[in-house]
Amino acid sequence: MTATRREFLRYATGAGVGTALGGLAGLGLTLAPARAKAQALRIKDSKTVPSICPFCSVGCATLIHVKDGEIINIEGDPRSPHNEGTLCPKGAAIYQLHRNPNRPTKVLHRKPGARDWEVVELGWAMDRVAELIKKTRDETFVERMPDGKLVNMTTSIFALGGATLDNEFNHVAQKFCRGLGIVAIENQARI
Amino acid sequence: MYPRNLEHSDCFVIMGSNMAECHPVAFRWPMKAKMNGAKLIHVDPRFTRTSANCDIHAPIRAGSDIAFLGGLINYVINSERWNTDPFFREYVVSYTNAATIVSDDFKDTEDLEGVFSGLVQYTEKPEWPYNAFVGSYQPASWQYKSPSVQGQGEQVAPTARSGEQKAAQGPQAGQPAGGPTGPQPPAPLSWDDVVRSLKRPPPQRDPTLQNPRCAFQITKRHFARYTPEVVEQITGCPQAKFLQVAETLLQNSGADRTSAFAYAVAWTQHTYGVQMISCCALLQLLLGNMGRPGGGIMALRGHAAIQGSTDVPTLYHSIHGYMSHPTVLKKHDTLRDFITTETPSGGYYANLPKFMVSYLKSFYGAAATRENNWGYDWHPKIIGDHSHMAMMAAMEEGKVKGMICVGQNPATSLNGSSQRAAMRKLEWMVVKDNWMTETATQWYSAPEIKNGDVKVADINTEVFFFPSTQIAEYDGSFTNTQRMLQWHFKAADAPGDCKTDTWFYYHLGKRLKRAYENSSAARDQGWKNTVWDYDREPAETAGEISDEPDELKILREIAGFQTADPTKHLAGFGELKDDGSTTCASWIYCGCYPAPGRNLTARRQPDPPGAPGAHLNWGWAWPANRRVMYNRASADPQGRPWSERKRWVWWDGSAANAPNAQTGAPTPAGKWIGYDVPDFALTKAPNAQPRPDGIGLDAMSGLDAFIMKPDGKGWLYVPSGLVDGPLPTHYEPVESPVQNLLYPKQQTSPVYKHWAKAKNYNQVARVGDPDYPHVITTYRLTEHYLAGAMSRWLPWLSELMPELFIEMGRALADEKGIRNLDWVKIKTPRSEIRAKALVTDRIGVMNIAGKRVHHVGMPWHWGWEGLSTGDVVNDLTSWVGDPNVSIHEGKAFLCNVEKD
Amino acid sequence: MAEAMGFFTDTTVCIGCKACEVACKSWNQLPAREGGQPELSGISYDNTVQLSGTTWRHVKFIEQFDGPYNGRWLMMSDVCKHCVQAGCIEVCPTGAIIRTEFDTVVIQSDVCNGCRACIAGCPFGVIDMNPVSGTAQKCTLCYDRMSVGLEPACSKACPTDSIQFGPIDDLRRRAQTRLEQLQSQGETRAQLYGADPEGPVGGLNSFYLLVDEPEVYGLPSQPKLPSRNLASSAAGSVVGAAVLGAVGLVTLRKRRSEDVAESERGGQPRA
Amino acid sequence: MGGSRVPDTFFTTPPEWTWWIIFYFFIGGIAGGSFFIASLLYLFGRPSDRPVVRLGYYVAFVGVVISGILLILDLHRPLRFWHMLIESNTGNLMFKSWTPMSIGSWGLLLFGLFAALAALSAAREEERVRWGPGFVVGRGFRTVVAIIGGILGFFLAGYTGVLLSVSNRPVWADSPMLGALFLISAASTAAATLILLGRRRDAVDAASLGKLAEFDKWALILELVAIVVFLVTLGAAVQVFLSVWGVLLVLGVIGAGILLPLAIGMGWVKRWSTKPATAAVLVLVGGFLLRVVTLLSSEQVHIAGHRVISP
Repeated sequence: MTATRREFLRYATGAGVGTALGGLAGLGLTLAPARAKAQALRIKDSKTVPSICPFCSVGCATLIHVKDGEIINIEGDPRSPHNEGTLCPKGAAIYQLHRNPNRPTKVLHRKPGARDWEVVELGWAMDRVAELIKKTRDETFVERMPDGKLVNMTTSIFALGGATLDNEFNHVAQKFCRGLGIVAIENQARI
Repeated sequence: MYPRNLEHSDCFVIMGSNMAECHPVAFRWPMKAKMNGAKLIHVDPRFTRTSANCDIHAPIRAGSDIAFLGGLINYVINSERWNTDPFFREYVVSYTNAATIVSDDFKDTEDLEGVFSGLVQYTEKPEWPYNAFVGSYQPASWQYKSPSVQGQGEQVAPTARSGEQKAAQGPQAGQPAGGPTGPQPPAPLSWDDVVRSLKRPPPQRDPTLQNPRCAFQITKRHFARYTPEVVEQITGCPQAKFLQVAETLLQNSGADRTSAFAYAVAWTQHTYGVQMISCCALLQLLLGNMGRPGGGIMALRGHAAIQGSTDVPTLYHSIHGYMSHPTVLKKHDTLRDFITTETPSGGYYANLPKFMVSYLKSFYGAAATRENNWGYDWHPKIIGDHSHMAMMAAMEEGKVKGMICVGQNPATSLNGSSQRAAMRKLEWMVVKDNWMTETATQWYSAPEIKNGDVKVADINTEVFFFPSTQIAEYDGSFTNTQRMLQWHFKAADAPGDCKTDTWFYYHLGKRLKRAYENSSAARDQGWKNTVWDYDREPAETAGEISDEPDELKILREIAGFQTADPTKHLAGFGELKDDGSTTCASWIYCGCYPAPGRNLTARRQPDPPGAPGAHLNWGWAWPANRRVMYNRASADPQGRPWSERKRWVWWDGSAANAPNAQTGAPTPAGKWIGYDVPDFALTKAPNAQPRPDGIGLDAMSGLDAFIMKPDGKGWLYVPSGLVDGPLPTHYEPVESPVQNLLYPKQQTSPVYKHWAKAKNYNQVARVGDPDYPHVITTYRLTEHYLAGAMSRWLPWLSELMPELFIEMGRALADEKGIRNLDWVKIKTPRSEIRAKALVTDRIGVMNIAGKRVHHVGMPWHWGWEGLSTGDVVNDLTSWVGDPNVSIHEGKAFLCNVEKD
Repeated sequence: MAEAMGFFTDTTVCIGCKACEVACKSWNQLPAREGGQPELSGISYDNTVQLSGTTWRHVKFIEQFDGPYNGRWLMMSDVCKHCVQAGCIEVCPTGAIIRTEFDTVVIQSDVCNGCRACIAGCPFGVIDMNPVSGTAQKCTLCYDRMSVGLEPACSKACPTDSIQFGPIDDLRRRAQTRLEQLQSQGETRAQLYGADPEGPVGGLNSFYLLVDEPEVYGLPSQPKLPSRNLASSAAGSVVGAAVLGAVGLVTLRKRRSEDVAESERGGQPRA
Repeated sequence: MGGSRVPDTFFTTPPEWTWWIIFYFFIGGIAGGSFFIASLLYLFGRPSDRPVVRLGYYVAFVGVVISGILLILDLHRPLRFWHMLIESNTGNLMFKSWTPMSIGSWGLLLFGLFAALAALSAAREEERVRWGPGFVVGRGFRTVVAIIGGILGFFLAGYTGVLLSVSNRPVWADSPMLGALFLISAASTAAATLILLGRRRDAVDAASLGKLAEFDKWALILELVAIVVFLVTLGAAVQVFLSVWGVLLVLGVIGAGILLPLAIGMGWVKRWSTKPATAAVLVLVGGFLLRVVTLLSSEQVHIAGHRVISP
């Protein structure tokens, strides 16, 4: 079938050329060579790591190809009963979540009233945030309501976020907050 | 219901969702069904990519969904098919509360011109004046005819409760206020007797459904006014279309056919959002579609882990596994109070003491003892609505000092300019994100800063930005829209200072543990006793330096283990105990990690092609790896599949059973089997009767398919649990171009929430306001994600939808002299923004009771950061919301549009 | 020779999600247009606008409405047609464009010198320059993936299987079945485009199921090979040359009178 | 044609053959045309035409060099220009007999060779250069060069139009007349070039210029006919000229570039009749505009989304 089509092509082309240029036809005729230069497969010799799409809630399974510690490709996991290897445009763009020059990688700090960010050390920033949480908690903590009900909480710190993050994050985050008495915990499920 | 199950549907109605655009891969399955002859229906104010692929698109005015659904209910109940095909009667009588008799005190909206019995005024309490109800119901009269269903009534989001309300209702009324002042008695060894003491006689039923006070008759009367004519008048949907939808749905429901609904935030983001979903549930119960393959209601959630973040709640109102957060608004003073208030005696939720004690053990570890009531008093209590908008309203008044924002972007959220103004009043703010979000940069680049209204130097907030890891740079689990936990593995190291968000809280916790190490203050004891050990074992970090917490240790704490030996994990919530011998944060996740080395969330074993099944070896879905909830209803009352075509779970009367593990007594033959994990007591025969002294599942009959409900029935009529009425009723959105045609005296829900009502920044347009004549709805596009942080920085996605736009009909564009791509100003009482016009016939003018109403729509993905930037559409929205769940009304409000 | 492989694009199940576009860019590491910051096109939801050297998949959006909410919205993922008789191969002067063992058409980027004859030669407007490589580029039907038995990135990603990949004969059978299904459902305008091996350009190895005339989708109704004009245009040139030669002979030859004068002066005789 | 409102050629992408190519088509046409005029003059003309013959060879040589440069500059990978002649990955000769661009590449190369030989011969004849083998001034050699080079000149002048036709672009692929039209236009512009340049050379006989002018006149008439036939054969694609390009075609190409010089040549325009140079300049402008109009009118048409955007 294939061969027939190709012969047809050669014939048709040859005929056209023949009319115009007679005997020149046939010289260097290279229409049907199966000689595509083998392109090196990008994911050859890479490690495949199972992952999940971080966008919507469908939970499409992905496969991540890693070579020399670098992510080189991400595509759908064909085994998944959710997506059977398919993805939407966001899922198909997960690669650019990781390999992207716009990605911030430094810790930034802005002093009250300052005009600009300063790049700061991660450890310092963590210490400072912990200090601020303790200060605010200690200043605003309520053990009992005016009517005597025990509440052990503060409403002066607002912890936001979680719907885009792991269950493990959510557990640690809510436990951190509730452990300290921070009750205003919210995420995107509300809005 | 889950997306893949839709391939078994015969009819699929998408309403309140734009599934093809927002969940494209899930839409694979209804499209498979369509290839096999299923009918797809989209009911939506816009003709979207979903509509383009459906057989029927029925346009309705944004926010009029209950009128449409109510019309369907009325059509179904009065249809010949529903009244002649025995399937419907059998399903409804056996599995729903249609036959249950309702209190004589109950008065319907039909009796009271648009409101239910029990409506009272609401006044804020000074300790926390952000609950924002415009009115409030005392729901005592909504109960089943005495003796009432008790307990589940308290499964109301605490958002919905106020002290007054509580005081005026129910058996706890009149109890003295105030918490434990002296030493409390220790917790009992077993809570069974406490639960048994809550038992009430079963409610009265009339299986003939003739009693005028039975739930069915009340429902029928309630919806009698929702005729096709009224539906057309209210929704703008031509009657012919409506009837086509109704008939298609009806013809594709029955013993041999099932229909499904899907919804998303276009049903939740209303001042009566919960009622929309409730209305759909009512309809699907009537049609016998619940608990069956290809039937039910598909809740399409929006974020990778939003189900997980609700199950493992970073939400103020609940603790793990949907237990209510201890609150001052209910009788929760002691653990015993909490348990007696929250626990129903019937249904699986009667096991709540086991869930709660195991949760407290996970929290406080060895410090939680029977003597100290498992540390309950250390656990904080909420004092009101601490939801997003409530907190922002408080923040705007300077009541909040600090904020930690991880992976969320409130600067572009509801009534965005007000949220930004609120955040500028913080003393400190931490943003941890993968991308520079508008929230991180609002203090120097928000529109009000750029235009000079606010000076950077005047903002005294100390701001931090911490970069985060991306999905492939750490291990962990997401819970998807199917309630399925799926593990993802780390593939590469993160660059620079990018750390996981779990790392952030874990290490903050470590610092604060050190900070409070020497405190002897009573208020710090809870924190001091909080178990905080997720360090990796040295062996795991050999060869690499990692201070990242051990995700599997966290998962183990969530999923549970034997307190005495943490290497003995729990195989399922059946193993949970209320004596402290089991430690388990989340009862619903119990069983996902049944042994060390057996993380079931990481399973990737699909069923072989063509085999009927639910892919039970792929990931792990709560509860107990079940894929279709309440699937007992997929069999008829005798336990046989309703039809061969709709076989899912059934009773095998001959299956031999192992003897009782404790007593050694033989168990009678017979077992529920099928393609899924049966959602029922495995060996309970279809004809089993409740045990008279039984609690929990023992209190249920072989017909009580809805095992989480205290009466085992699917609820047509909702006697408790909702604060805005036991039946869905059509109200207008807070901002509406027309009067409520159904109940002219009751324009909106009588009990919705309106925060900062007196503030200039949160004013709403009047009914039919000539300054704001057009209905606007907001939505997502396939090409972007949420507020855009995860998509607008990605060139491959930005190029696909490079700029913000407003979609408007040709008639409006002609009226205003607007051409395609012209710049347009969009104005609401809150704000004004600009966007380019996309003039189309996919949205347009509707005829609402003789009035021409223009619809416009805007995607809300934009902000000022990223490659693709645009105005913040949420600046237009307001802080009004649903009284049950405090979700805002972002899907239907009013605006004006002018050429710029 | 391996089996002929290709795409069957069933436009009736396309949801316009553009996953194919992104999956293609991701696998082939193609840049976004204008750094990801082009302007809104205003053409429905189509901001890709056309296939190009860096966009090898393009989802078209066609709004066919007759008043508000009254109409339909067609979507179609467009790609190189991998013509059985390929115009681009015909006109390529460097041999950069070849036919592979899968009967697909591939531009070898290391051979192409950017002359753009193939752009003009393609009857479908598929090929264009990739400004990064300076060569003409288009869909390779993921030749690299196919070589190791992997499905092309776009069809693999397609959530609704609008894009199907497989042996051409198999795809044709599937397409025929689907066509009959649609026609029996009353979609009278449903038609296959490029599925007929006896049709224009010998059939397309990437063919389509449409529900309206090809022009509605921006497709030529009768795609043709560029060489169809070779004979006629060359003949025109030859005739032109002959006429000009004649005119030249008439006007430029030496005149009789001049001949005499010339011999008198002893000039050279004419050659 | 399928009976569609929009011609099939409109659903294609413009190759962006613009200014480099326009100038190449213009200059290459002049080069080819000059050579075959020179050849005809050499073979059939008088000895007094020899300065024009030499001039023609020089123009052809300079033109072909510029043409080669323009063509290479037009490539997006100029250093790979040789891929047109040698298959880069096999080392075989690259020649496709049915592909005008491939033939053209070889044709241009060969024409370049003959133009160089002819120019060298002419330069030796004028004793401008003294190097090179002696046979280049031989009669037989000159005759062979004139015949083969002349044929190649015809080829170069005409293949460009064929090259455009062998495509799927609007206008170009819609008519078979472009080859002939470009060839004729090459002749007219070449004659005009030789008239203009010849006027400045003392050695050039006025009679030679007169012959050139006569030739040019007939060429312009032929060109006019060719344009009319071209427009007629375009069919529906003629709508492309309902634009600025149509105005330019009528006023610039036909009016200023053909009718006006014809009128001057016929002596109908009194004021300019004494200025044949004016006519020649107009012919050149017209020939240039013909290429501008032909290329850019087609380049304007493209598809956006699913719609055809034409001027």
